[in-house]
This record gives sequence, C-alpha cells and structure tokens, in this order.
Amino acid sequence: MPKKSYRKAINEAIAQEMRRDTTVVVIGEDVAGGQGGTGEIDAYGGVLGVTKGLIGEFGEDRVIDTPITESGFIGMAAGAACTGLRPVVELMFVDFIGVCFDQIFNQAAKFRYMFGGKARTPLVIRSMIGGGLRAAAQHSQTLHSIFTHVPGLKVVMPSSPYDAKGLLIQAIRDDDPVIFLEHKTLYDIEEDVPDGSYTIPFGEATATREGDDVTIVALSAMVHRANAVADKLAKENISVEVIDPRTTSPFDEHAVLESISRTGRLVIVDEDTPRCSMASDIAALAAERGFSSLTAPVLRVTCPHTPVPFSPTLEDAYMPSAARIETAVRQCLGS
Amino acid sequence: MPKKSYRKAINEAIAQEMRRDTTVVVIGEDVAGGQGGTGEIDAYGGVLGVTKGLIGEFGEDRVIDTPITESGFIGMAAGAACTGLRPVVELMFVDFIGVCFDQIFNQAAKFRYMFGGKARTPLVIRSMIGGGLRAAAQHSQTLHSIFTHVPGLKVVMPSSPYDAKGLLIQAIRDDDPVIFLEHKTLYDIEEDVPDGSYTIPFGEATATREGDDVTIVALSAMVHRANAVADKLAKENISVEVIDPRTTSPFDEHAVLESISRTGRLVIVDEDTPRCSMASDIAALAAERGFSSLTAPVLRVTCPHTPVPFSPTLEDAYMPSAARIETAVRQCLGS
Amino acid sequence: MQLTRNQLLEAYRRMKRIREFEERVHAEFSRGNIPGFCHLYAGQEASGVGACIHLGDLDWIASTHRGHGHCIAKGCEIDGMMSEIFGKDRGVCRGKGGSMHIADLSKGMLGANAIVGGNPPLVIGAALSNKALRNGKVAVSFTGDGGANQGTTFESMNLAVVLKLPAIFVLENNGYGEGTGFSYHCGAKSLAERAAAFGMPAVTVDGTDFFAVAEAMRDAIARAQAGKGPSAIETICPRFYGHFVGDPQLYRSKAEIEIARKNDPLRKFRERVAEMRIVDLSLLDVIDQEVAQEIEDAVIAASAASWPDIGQLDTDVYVAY
Amino acid sequence: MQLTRNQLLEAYRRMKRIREFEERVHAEFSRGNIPGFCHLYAGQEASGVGACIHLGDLDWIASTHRGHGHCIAKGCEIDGMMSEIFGKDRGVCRGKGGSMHIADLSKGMLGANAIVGGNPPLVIGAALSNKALRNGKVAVSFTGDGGANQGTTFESMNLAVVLKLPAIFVLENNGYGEGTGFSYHCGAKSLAERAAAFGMPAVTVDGTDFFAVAEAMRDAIARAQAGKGPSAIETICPRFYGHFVGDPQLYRSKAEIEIARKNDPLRKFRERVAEMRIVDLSLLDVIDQEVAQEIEDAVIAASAASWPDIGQLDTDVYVAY
Ligand SMILES: Cc1ncc(C[n+]2csc(CCOP(=O)(O)OP(=O)(O)O)c2C)c(N)n1
Ligand SMILES: Cc1ncc(C[n+]2csc(CCOP(=O)(O)OP(=O)(O)O)c2C)c(N)n1
Ligand SMILES: [Mg+2]
Ligand SMILES: [Mg+2]
Repeated sequence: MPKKSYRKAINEAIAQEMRRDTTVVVIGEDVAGGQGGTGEIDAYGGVLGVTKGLIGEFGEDRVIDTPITESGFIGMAAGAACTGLRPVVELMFVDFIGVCFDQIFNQAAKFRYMFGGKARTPLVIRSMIGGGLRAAAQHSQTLHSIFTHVPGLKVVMPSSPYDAKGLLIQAIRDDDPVIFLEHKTLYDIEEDVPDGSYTIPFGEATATREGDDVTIVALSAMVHRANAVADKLAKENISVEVIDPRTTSPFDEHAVLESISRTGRLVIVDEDTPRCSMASDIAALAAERGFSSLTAPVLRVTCPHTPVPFSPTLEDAYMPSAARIETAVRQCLGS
Repeated sequence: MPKKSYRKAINEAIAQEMRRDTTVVVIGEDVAGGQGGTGEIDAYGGVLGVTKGLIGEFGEDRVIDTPITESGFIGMAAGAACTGLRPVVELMFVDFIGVCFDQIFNQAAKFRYMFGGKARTPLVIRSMIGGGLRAAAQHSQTLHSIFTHVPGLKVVMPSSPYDAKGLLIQAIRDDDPVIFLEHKTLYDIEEDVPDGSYTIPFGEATATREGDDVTIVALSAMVHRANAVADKLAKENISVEVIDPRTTSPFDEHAVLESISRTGRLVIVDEDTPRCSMASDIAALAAERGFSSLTAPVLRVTCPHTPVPFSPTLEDAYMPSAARIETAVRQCLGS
Repeated sequence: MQLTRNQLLEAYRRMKRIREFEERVHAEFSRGNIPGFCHLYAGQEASGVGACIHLGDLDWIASTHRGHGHCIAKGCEIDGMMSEIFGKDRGVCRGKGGSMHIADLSKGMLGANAIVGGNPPLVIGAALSNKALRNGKVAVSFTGDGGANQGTTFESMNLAVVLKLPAIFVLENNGYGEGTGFSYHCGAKSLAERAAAFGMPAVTVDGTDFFAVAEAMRDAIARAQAGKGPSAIETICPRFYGHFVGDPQLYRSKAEIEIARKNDPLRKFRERVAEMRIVDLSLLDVIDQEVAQEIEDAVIAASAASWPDIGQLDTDVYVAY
Repeated sequence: MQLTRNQLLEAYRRMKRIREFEERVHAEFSRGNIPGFCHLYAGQEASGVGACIHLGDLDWIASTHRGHGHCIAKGCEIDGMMSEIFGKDRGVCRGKGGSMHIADLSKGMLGANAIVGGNPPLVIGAALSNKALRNGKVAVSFTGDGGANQGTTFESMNLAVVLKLPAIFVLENNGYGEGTGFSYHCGAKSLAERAAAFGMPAVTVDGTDFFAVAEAMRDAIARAQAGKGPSAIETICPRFYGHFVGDPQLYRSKAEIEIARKNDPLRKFRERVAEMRIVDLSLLDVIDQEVAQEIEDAVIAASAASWPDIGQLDTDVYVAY
C-alpha cells in the first residue's frame, strides 16, 4: 500500500468525495488563495497546503475562498448544509471559534432538535488544533472539550493518516454537523493509506497497543506519545494498553470500560487544559460505570490551567510529555 | 436583617460599588433602556429589572446602553478594564456567548499571561443562565463548564441572595476577569441580606446541609433541589451533606475531598449537559484525589445530551429533578 | 407592477392571518395558555407579506425572534404553528422549538431565530445552495434594525456581494431594538445607506405599504436571478405591541403608538385596492371571516392537543449517533 | 501642518527602526533563531509612524498579528521586543507572548493581536476609559484590509459613533488578506467609503507618505478631542515581504512587488524633507547608523539571553487565584 502523509490523506478524502458527490463544496480562507491577486490561483491551497489542487480540479464554484469573516462563512456553510449542499468548511485554526461559535453551537448543532427533527445539516468543519509550533496563546489550543460538550455536534480527532482519510470520508457522508480536528504537528507523518475510498465509523475506538496492566486513553497527537511510553515500558514487562477513541462525540464508552475491567488502572492523556476537559469526562465515566473495576486512582496527564506560552522551553513544559505519562503509569502501578 | 431578593441583592451590590469607586461602570443592552425613544429613560433597567434605578443615580456616562453588538461592547468592556475602568458588563443571556466568545476567552482571559503579567483586567461579565422559563434552546443554557475550562477566567454561580451580593462585590473588586452567572429562576427568592457591603472570597464552598452518609455537590439553582432531597431523606435518618462550591473557578477541591473522606459517597447535581461538564470535573477530582475515600460509584445527575426543549413537559424532564437526585442518593447507598 | 388579482387576494389573506394570529396569541398568552416568550409582528404585516408575495416554496427565508409573521407570509400552516407555540406534540416542531424557533423547511422557511443577527449567515448559505443548484431561486433574510448592527449581518452582506449570491436583506426598521431607539443605537443615517456602502443596491420603503415592499422586492429578485448578487430593502414598519407580550413599553410615548396604529397596513391595503378597483372589498370581508375561523380552529386544536411524550426528550438530536 | 524638526527626526528614526528591525527579524528567522510565526511590516512604516507621531504614552493603540511596526511607532523598546520575539525571559512579555502578542501598556500599546479583528473592540474600550477619565487622549485601532471585513470591526465602528468615543480606526490597506486580494474580498469600493457610511469622517490616504498620514491623523485627533467621536483613515501601504516570513507570495506578481519597493516610504520621506529644507540629510544618516547599532545590540542581547524558567509556566494567569 502506498505511504501517504496525514495532509495527503485528508486532501485525498475531500477530492474523492467531491468526485463522488457534486453537492460537496469546500469553503474557507485561502483554501485556494490568490483570488483578487496579481499572481496565481491556488497560491496556498490552505495555509498548510491541505486543500492544494482542489480548485484546479473542481473550479471556484466548488472551492470557495472567503473574506476573513468566520461567522459569515461558517454560518453560510451551515445554511447551505440544510438547503442542499454538503459543505466542508475550514476554520483555519480552532482558536478562531470565538468569532463564529454561535453559528456552530446555537445554529448548526441545534437545528434538528429545535425543528422537531425536520432539518438535516450535513456540515463538516475542519480545523487545526494543538501546540508544538510555537504559535502562542491564540494559535495553539485544542478546544475539543468545548465541542464535545455541545449536543448536536460530532467531534473527530484522527491521530494517523489512515484514520484521517476514513474518518473524513465518514464525516462528509454523515448527515449531522461534524467537527473534524486536525493536529498541526501530524500533517507530515506518513503511513500506508489505501488509494480507494473507505470509511471508519464514529464511536469506535481502536487499541494502538494491547496490554493488561494499565489502560492509557490518549487523543490525537497524544496517541503517539502514549505508544512510545507503552513500547518503552514493555521492555520492563509492564503491559500497557493504549486506546485511541478517535471520536470524542460519539464516544466509545464500552472500549474504555472493557479495557479497565482487565487492567483496573486508567491514565488519560489529553492535550488540553484540565478543567471540564475530555480527561475529566473519561475519568468521570470510569468513576461512575467502571468503579468496581478500578484498583487505583484515575490519573490525568494534561496541560496546566494556563494559556499556551510562546517560548519553546515553556511550551515544551506545557505539553503532556512522555516523561509525565510514564510517571503517571508507574504511579498507578504503585511503583 | 432585612429580607431581600436575589435581584435586589445584585442591584445593591452594583450600586454600593459604584458609590465607592467612580471607575465602576455598567454596560449592556437596555441596562437602562429608553435611549433614543419617545418615552422614559430606565424603561427596563435590564430585561429583568436587575439594574433598574442605576442610571438615575449614576447617569448615562456610567450606565451605558449599547446597540445589540455583543462582541463590540463585551470587548469594549475588556479594553476599558485594562485601561482604567472596572466595567460590570451584562451579557443578557449566557446563550449569547457565541457572538462574543473571542473577546472573552482569547482576549480578556489571556491578556495577563500573553503580556507576561503586565496587564490587569478587572472585568465582571454578568449573565443569566438556566432553564425553567420555557425559553427554549437558545435562551436556557448554563454553559458554566465552558467558562470554567478557560484559564484566566473566574466563574461565580451564586445560589442565594446573600451569596449573590457578597460574591458580586468581591467580583467587582477582583482584578481578574470574572464571569458572574445569575440563575433566572432565582431572582425572586428572598432571604436576609445585610444592608452594608461585604465580600465572600472565591474558592470557598459552603455546606448548606451537613451529613455523613452521602455528599451532594450542587451548583446554582440545583442547590435548592439538593437541600430539599437532603431534608426529605433526613426524616429517614439518611444523613446527606450538600456542598455549594459557589465558584467553579477557582474551585474548592478541599471541601469536596474532605466531605467524601467522611461520607465515601458522592452525587453531583449539575444543570448542564453531561459531557465535559462540571459534573464530570468534580467526579474526576474524586476519582483521582479522593479515590481512597470512595466506597461507591460517583453518580452524576445532569441534563441529557440534548438542546433545551421548549415544551413544558419536556423541559421539566430535562432538568435534574428532586426525584432523580433522590434516586441517585439511594443508589449509592445501595438501597 | 404586475400583481394578479389572486396574488392581491392572497396577500390580503396572509396579512389578515398574521394580524388575527398575533392578536389571538396575545390573548392566549395573557390567559396563561402559552409558555415562554412571544414577540408579536402586528403592524409589520405588509413588510413580511410584501417581501414574500413573489416567493415560492423553493425560495428560502429565515427570520428572527419575531417570526410568526414571516412564517405565515411564507405560507406555513397556522394550525401547526399555533400548536407549536402552545408547546404541543402536534406542533410544526413537535413542541421542541416554540415561538422563537418555528421552522418549516418544506415551505422554504429556515426558522425563526432567537439569536439576534443569527439568520443572515444562514440565509446567504441558502443563497449559495440556490446558486450552486442553478435553480433561479433566492434567499431572504429578515433582520430588525437592532439586528442590523450585529457583526454577523455586516459580514453576511459583504460575503453575499463578494460571492454574488442571490440573497436579499430585508431590514425591518420598527424603530427599536427592545427598548432602545434607532436614533440612539445606529450611527448611520439609515440602514439602507449603510447597506449600500457594502456594494449593493439598497432602498428604504414604507414597510406599512404592501405595494411599495412588493415592488422593491421584485427588483431585488430580478437582480438576484440575473446573477448580479444581493440587494437590501429597509422597510419602515413600527410594531403595534411591545417588544414582547407583557412589555409595558415605557420607552415609547402613547402618541407614537397611536400613529403606528393609524398607519395600519391592512387598512391601507384595503384603501389602495379600493382605489385600484381590482378587487371587490366584499371579497376581503369573506377572507376576514375565513381567517377568523382558521385561527379559532387552530386554537381549539392546540388547546385540545396532547403534550409531547417524555420519550421525545432525547430524539432528534442527531440523524444517527 | 505643524510638525517640529524634532518630530520629523523622531519620525524618521522610528520608520528606520521598523525597517531595520524587520529586515533583521527576517534574517534571524531564516537562520532559525526565531520560533513561531512572524509577519513583517516593512513597506508600511509611514502608516504606523504617521499615525503615532502625534500620540503620547497615555494615548492607546492596539495592533494586529503584524505588530512590530506599530509597537516601534508607539515607542516600545526594541531591546525588549527583540528578546520577546526570540522567546527569552528578558522579553517585554517574558517570552510568554512572542511576535503576535507583544504589548507594553506603559507605552500605551495594548498589544499585537493574533485574532484578525480582535483589537477594534478593545480599542474602543480604551477610548471609553479616556472619555470617562476626561484626559483628552485618544485610542487608535490598526486594522488590515482583511480585518476590516470582520464583524467585530463593524460593530466597533458603530459603537464608537453611538457613544461618541475618542477612537480612530486606521485601516491599513496593503491589498491582501493573506493571499486574497482586496478587489476580491471587499465588496465596497473603498474601506473609507464603507466606514463613512457608519457615520464618521473617513479618508483614504497614501500610506507610504508619512506626511499624508500624519495630517489625516491630526484632524482625527482634533475631532476626537472635541468630543465629536471617531474617524477612520484608510492608508494604502503595500508590504515589501510576504504575509509571513517564508511566504512564497505566489498570489502576487514580481512586478507588483517591485512597484511596492519603488514606493519606499523611507526614501519618500528623505526626498520630502530634502525639498522642505528643514532637516539636513546628514542627520538622517547619523540616525541610520544609530539605529543599525541599536538593532545589533538588541539581537546580541536576545541571543545571549536565557530562556524563561519552567517555574514561570503557571504564573501570570491571574492576579490572584
Ligand atoms: C445575540 C442576541 N443579543 C440580544 C438578544 C436579546 N434580544 C432579543 S430581541 C432583541 C431586540 C431586537 O431588535 P430588532 O433587531 O430591531 O428586532 P425587533 O425586536 O425590533 O423586531 C434583543 C436585544 C438576543 N436574542 N440575541
Ligand atoms: C479570526 C482570524 N481569522 C483568520 C486568521 C488567520 N490570519 C492571520 S493574518 C490574516 C490576514 C489578515 O489580513 P489583513 O487584515 O489585511 O492584515 P495584513 O496581514 O494584510 O497586515 C489571516 C487570515 C486569524 N489570525 N484570525
Ligand atoms: Mg426593531
Ligand atoms: Mg492586508
């Protein structure tokens, strides 16, 4: 199977769906780039090149560059979604939800319920999350807990190119609003990704490592750090299971409960601030419905309750590190 | 001591601080009302009359009506806060954060950190929360978990007139941005409230009922439902402790951990949707740092993962009821 | 302008329906039969009906918190609307939405909206769909003078011009946003002048004159269908009642309210058609009786109807989860 | 217009500082000495310095992601700025903010802002403070042509007019929002025309001409101080570099970039003062050398400086928690 990057897998998923279904359109700031300029069209193809080439194949009626006006175009995508199109709209950095949140959480997410089941809103909002690029407080957040909190939204956080393609195709075919969160440090990782189109259902976790001593639930980029820790500890015969939920809403509760029923120990790794986070949400699930399985405190490895700092030394300390994950695992093993 | 309503207590807190400190200003939509009309000024005094009379005493330079433009005037209040004023700005219904969230969570909340400690933002954002008025999906939410998630914000949820006055005076004197959430069903409840000014520190929970069998942590309007359940079960010699954290950020972790160290059982009552909620947050605290105390699963009594329905029968079923709270308490008692 | 006799009769029927509907909602609300908040459209009928008279089910509109009139103008069934406002299971939104969220997509009605400034982005989205589907249909946003100051409205105007969308912004200026007057809350001379600066044709018309609104709409629709993009129409149309049912209206004078009521759009319509001698007024009297009966039937059905079953609390959140 | 000889020398010093600072940041970034993203202001110096020349430390400004120039124009220390951009503990924000969040409130600089359209509401807040404190000071928002389409900018303009705030909107039109051109992203003829429709005086000036900007600013300040409210000034000022350091700029032609560089605001300034015969050009050459040295010193200090201590990760979140 051909190796493809996370970026390429996402681009391919969109292109294949656009070929399959003419109602799929791409909307966002510089998703092509160059409109109104003296140079080339498709000058960017998205700031990080994820949508590059789409305008060439599908034209400017289906790859629509917008002014910098997120409430306007995210809301436009939501309105288009319940009137005949299947927009894949890009919110460049997730940190920008502040200027368009109403159109997402009060409008798109609630139409179906408020209208008594009469609306369908097949909308995909793609957005970049996460730290690591020294992009500072307003360009490095994850904010997935906020979307997960909102009924009516589905939230997807692929950690690998293979999952990214399958989950995005699923998202585009899905009839509900889907928040698709791409971690900006993953775009260049590569793995085998089929050329053909395939879907991965929402709400199905995957175990990236299997083990019996401790369960780690990790999200998005954190899955890779958790895997590294699992591999390291395996050499000491500490058997760590790593679960990647892949979607936080719907969330695969069964997979987590089943794993802790075997391990009795849970560590959650979440690149987010701790309060009212996914880390808390998963810990609460364990304390409520997995309580009888638990043999040790549920430990959360998260970012601190602070904005994301700019300076590299501070940002590195901000992110959940392999070292902190390992410490947590050892702690709940009582070693 | 004179009996005062929650509404009156809030009005009095603002008026007393405005007398004490000329930099305190009130900003919002129809906080007076009547500007540009052919009738009276102070026609509303806030849609529910909470700021009534302030413009009469302090004039329109300090009680500022705005157009319907929340990003504009909430951001204006944030900018004024770090340049010499202490604004008390009203976001009429908390459901409207969607149109102004950036100015709250990326701007006001992050100034101090991004600027290396050089900014102070003494801002109070007052807002109405909660269900019960049949106001439907866009006028009945609580959303306190979203604010609590954000580093740099403080979040206050008074459940009584006495607390409302003391916490609001504290909020106005506080040098950090404070989200002050008033539950719309509490405005008319009355209790003894001193005429003089007093403050209640943030991060200090209060026990509204004391007991040894089960700990209930309840927020805002839910405190009253929890108290009712505690009183009912007391007749059966089931001793329930009810803890009202009063502020969710900072949060009095010690009070909860201390209580469950005695009871071993925890029920959390939170008028909010369940995912990544305060209910989850408190349960996670117990599972992590109170684990050794726990003798039963931590139970959460929340709203379902749905928008708030309009129809009275559905909204009543949506809210955490005394019956559901009682069932949860009995369940963790194994009875 | 080319309105057929039947269109005029239908226009009158819808204006009358709105008036009677709102008067009855006012009464039922005051009797405690309607939960929540209601914002009445009485006095503004000519704006909504004038704007919708040229539209069909495939044209889209979206409304505000003051949505009853727009729904009726667009052809929604008042039976389902009344039951919805009562919170009953047979309501058009099964009782889940209520007055501020009435919607009927099968009639091209994208919903009332309880967020001021909430609908313009959605409407340009509907316009984008129409443009993509090349169906020659338009999308209309109803926005109040207060909502016209909201950033979402401005962003949508610019975006509609940039993408040449078949969108029409009907800016209903009733002089107040809640209790705050236009002369205070808006720094521009008029909503039309400000909209024009965004790069679209914009006019101000008498929103109590059905014919003036309908004519302005015809031009806006023609422009949209020609692929030239959006237009804005500011309609001056004071409301008869307060901001919400129960509003003491301390912010406006009795005199002002009287003037508004003198400018009754239904009376004006009758006078105008009488002059034009196209329809016999007795036909309008018949419509009056028919409408009164419809409303009565809708209220009886709503009152008798059952509440939603608790089992519906967690349905309709997702198509599939 | 009444600019003293010393003001002119200071204006040149600040423009030169900006130019040299940005050229050096470009070089250091390319060498890998600067983390994150940097957006350079080179080519737009006359806009920022012209706007700030009449301002003191008690007047407020707030900036965008392209903030270095505005900071320097307002008088911030380049030493602390350079260290901040390097991410060092001695940076003006202790390394916590970086290029997109440089702020120095003691100099009346409310911060760069990484949210497009983020600053206008904050700026009118600073204007509200000045109005309340009756100190005769103003507050200035720098907003790009892209940011001028953001709802927050429109809302702030209307609010400033409504409340008659001493605010000034400097709309820096460099022709692009990232890689999207003005003729595409803005439906209005000009930013000034659209701003005027909000009810304030608005002019378009050559943003590469320091004198034109300074003169427009003088009028805007006078109006603000007279309690008449805000003004808008659109400054046309193409950037020399790409949107961010490393941008291949495929969206604009080589020819266009050359024209921009031909219109070098510093060269224009030198020519103009030469004509005016107020300052001897040799004085400007001295400034050039002084500035070069300042920058060199700032980079040496920044390079040598230590990183923030990990202990600072969770400080400065709250005044007290
Ligand atoms: C974002 C938002 N802000 C404030 C409100 C509260 N509110 C409801 S209606 C209204 C006034 C709207 O005025 P206008 O747009 O002129 O419409 P009208 O009521 O006059 O029809 C306000 C402030 C809201 N629902 N949403
Ligand atoms: C709300 C928001 N949307 C998008 C971005 C990404 N972004 C950063 S700068 C920029 C272009 C801004 O253009 P303009 O306002 O003209 O300023 P210029 O870069 O030309 O100085 C964009 C789209 C952002 N930072 N914030
Ligand atoms: Mg109005
Ligand atoms: Mg620009």
